[in-house]
Amino acid sequence: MAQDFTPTEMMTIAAARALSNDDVCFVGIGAPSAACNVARLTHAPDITLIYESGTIGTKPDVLPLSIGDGELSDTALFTVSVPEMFRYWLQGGRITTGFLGGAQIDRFANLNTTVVGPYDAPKVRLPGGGGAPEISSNCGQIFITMALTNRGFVDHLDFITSMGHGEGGDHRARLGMKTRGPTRVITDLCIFEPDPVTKELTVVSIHRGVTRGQIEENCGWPVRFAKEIVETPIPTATELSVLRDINARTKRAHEAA
Amino acid sequence: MAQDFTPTEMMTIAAARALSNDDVCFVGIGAPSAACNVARLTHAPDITLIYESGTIGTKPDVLPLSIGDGELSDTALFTVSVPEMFRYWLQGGRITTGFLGGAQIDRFANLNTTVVGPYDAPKVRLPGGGGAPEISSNCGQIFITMALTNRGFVDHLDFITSMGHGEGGDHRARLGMKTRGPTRVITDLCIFEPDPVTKELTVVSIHRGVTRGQIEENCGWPVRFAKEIVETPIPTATELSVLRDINARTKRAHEAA
Amino acid sequence: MAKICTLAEAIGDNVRDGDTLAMEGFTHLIPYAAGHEIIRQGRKDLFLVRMTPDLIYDQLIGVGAARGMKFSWGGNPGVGSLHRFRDAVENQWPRPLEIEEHSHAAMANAYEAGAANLPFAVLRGYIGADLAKVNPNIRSVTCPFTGEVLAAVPAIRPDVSIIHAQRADRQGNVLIEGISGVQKEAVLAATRSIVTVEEIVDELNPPSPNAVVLPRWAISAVVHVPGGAFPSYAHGYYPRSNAFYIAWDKIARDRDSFTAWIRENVLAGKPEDFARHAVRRAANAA
Amino acid sequence: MAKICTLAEAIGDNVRDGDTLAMEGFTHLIPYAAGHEIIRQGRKDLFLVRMTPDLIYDQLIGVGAARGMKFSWGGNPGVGSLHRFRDAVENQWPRPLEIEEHSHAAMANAYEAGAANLPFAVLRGYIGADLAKVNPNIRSVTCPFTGEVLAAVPAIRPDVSIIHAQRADRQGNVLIEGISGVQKEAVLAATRSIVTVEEIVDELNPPSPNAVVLPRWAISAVVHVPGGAFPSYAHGYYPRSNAFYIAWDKIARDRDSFTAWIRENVLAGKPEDFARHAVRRAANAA
Repeated sequence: MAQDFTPTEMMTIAAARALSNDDVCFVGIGAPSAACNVARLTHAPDITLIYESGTIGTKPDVLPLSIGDGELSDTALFTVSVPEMFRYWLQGGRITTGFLGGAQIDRFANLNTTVVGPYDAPKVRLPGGGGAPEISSNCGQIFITMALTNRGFVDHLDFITSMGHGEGGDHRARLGMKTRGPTRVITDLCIFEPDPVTKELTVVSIHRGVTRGQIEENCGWPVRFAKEIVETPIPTATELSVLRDINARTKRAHEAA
Repeated sequence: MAQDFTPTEMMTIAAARALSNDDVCFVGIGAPSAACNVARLTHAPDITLIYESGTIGTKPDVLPLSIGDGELSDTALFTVSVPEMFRYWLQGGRITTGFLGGAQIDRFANLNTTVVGPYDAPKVRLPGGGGAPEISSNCGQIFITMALTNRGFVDHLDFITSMGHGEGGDHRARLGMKTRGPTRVITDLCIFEPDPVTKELTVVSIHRGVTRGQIEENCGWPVRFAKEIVETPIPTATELSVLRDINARTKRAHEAA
Repeated sequence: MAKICTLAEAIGDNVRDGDTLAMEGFTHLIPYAAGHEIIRQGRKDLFLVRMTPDLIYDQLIGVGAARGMKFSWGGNPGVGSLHRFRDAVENQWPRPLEIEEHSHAAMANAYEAGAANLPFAVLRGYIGADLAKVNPNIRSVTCPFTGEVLAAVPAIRPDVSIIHAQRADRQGNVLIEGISGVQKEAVLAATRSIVTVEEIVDELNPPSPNAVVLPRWAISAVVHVPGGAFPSYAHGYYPRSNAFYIAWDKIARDRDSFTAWIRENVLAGKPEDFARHAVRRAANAA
Repeated sequence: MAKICTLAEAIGDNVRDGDTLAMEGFTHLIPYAAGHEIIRQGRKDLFLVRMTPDLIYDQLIGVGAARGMKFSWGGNPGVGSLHRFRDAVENQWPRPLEIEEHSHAAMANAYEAGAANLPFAVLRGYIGADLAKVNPNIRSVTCPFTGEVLAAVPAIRPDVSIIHAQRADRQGNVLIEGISGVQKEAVLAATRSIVTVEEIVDELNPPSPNAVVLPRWAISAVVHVPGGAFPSYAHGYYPRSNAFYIAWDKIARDRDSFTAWIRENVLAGKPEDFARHAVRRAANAA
């Protein structure tokens, strides 16, 4: 059933679909949080969502503004200390999927959330890495979701906050990492996956109504397209209504408080 | 008020008196456990008793047989995991006093609870160190209580399970320890304290009715006596009744279960 | 042994100019009232430590109380930048701010090592990340069994740590519930510590033998400051004021509006002012 | 993902000859029923890991199921020796037992390091103690910041860990209450894990957000074995049988009486036999 939807809605729903019912997912704040909860409220009811505040198996009714809103602990199976979260659960290798956003990304899915400009004299001081450096190396695989813009998808990162595929190829393995790293980047225009060999991000799916030209215009590097590209299935009525409902509940809750 | 009492009762009560109301005490099982709880039930009601099972601020009504009886957790202020106990509380330097017993002790208050005979071909295999090696180095000071016998107070230890004053003098400081180590050894015949300089155990107090000859006969090394020796004050009626009551409750509880 | 006293006394006795100060609370239970009292008492040259600086350190940085900061994520959660922090780093206003930047995993491990009285923490971290290139306090150790090389960071040992909690009993034993963050570690790693609480009760009655408790002999001072975590929250008492976090963006974006806000709400304020947040918000939550 | 099954299936699927096996429970919640099932299934050449071997390992050693043991205190708590353990070490009966001996602090840290996926643990330990001279797995590391030398031990990474707990829900999430020892670490450090429980319930309902919980995806098998910790205990269900611990001294002192006891109580027994201990002792406790 076709319906009107925004590019951001398409992005969130496409991101949600990347998750499965058996995933144990470390949820970044913002776009990842919406996607993970839409997955939980649609096709993946048994997914385990974990936020770095220590809340494990959480089922928020409204999306948290921070990674430590009370809603997360209230609805969690249990809550652990932050050292335990990073030691036993993340570093312990218990997390199948990490879901990140970022300020800037390069063609090998490295992320920058630290600085624009030189580290010691930054043009823009961003918030920093938080959990990302170790989420990136310790989760089984990484999904990334962010809107496709020239500011965000850049040819060169001033700072690698968390390593994706580094310089590409087997760079992760050479550094001793046994995890897969970024396996999918979901934007508001298309979905990228790393090339199996070079690890360069490659467009594999384009959202309805989006042209290759739009993708090229909004990306800071020369975009590679896969040989076979599919059209991203449009949101179902259920997916849209679940997403809109949780967004509406969230808006009310955050403005009220 | 004079009353009949056994040497073991005198030992337990003398050991209890070593503790103060402000102590945070890591309690070894057996004789130390009785002494620590008599202290709590007499002159040190606010003492914090900690058992290595993770129970902090425990107030058992009967003495535990093991260091992890349910009674300990039921009456504790809180209970932590065993890694946390050894990391944050013991190694963290939060314990003022460790109270140990042992199978064998030497004149520098080193303890052996590991083997009699060679380690690889032991004549008697004892239980081992448990918490003692780190209790000994990480608590502010150590009290030891055990009956004075030739089997226990030996000229030479086959194995140093936990170091007291090592070879004496400033041996602890030379190994980098900042804690005081054993400051008192309470037996059923007398009380030893380390000489301020040499750290050799020295009799400072003798229980009523005990002769120097008896102490010498029951100790495996030539005993040093301090210049000024006092007579250990005999148990008060209150001390004796508290000790006998808790022993009676304990006996009933352990036989019933 | 915990002294139960006023907030002015607790800060006066325990926080000194030049101290390394950790105020913790991972989104939850952030000790805002204590932060305001530090500003009122005019403490200076503080070296701030906190995983997520949040508005509380934006305020301390903005008034010029800090010479440096060790942190792992310096933003306004879900909203955007900490403008006073950015202004200090980008423009040295009102003074330069030395920064030591880590990841969350490293900070959490460093607090844990501090609580455990170890000089350093070991983690499987920073692989391929540029922070290790710009922070000389990210080093390595080699496993003496496998030869594997792992990241190492120095333990955090604050001069003083300050946290907020739900309840204390009259002896000063403290109960924390819900998201407990690194608060226990921050207190145990520190030389001195202050805990502000929503309530002081006769019996602590933890809901479980395994509840998160800090005993009186691990704390320097306990202070009754209801609402003291506003605009953060206290699980079981009042929810987070997400609206205030959103509003802060505008207040802090401009130096003058920030300074005016501090004058009106902090310098002219007192600890008791926080109580109204607890009451009002509890009513909303019900 | 936890499979809820019978004890015979859980042991059959997860415990293999030659495995490094950790059965934990610090006095409390010792998984005796699982130990008996391992004996019945005739597992051999096990390398046992446990801080306090207790009667459960005295039994496995006495039947000859173990090639070695890593431990920190091998006694019958408050009673005396573990006679089967002593007979194996002193007289190699029924077979020699390789031992790797540590302190409690080192074992606890080694489990913690295993749970945290680190190859080794660092502690301020073993100073002046002879264990470091006889155990080549006690080494040292140097702090890369202060130059201080600290003790290091290898992480414990069992092939399989087995624990007992109070409750699981029907998905296999597990709640532990009271003295929780190193059980959580033992499970998280292991490749496979089995949890026997007193009850399986519809809703876990932990008493506190910070309760000790193991999620279903960190466990291989969950088995309903009421009374399965006897003669140890389950907080909230039945107390420790101190009388049995005292009685064990006589049973285990003699090879024949031990063997007869195993024949009657283990080989001819079944997991359901443990239920009567739960019922009888709960009645006593009330």
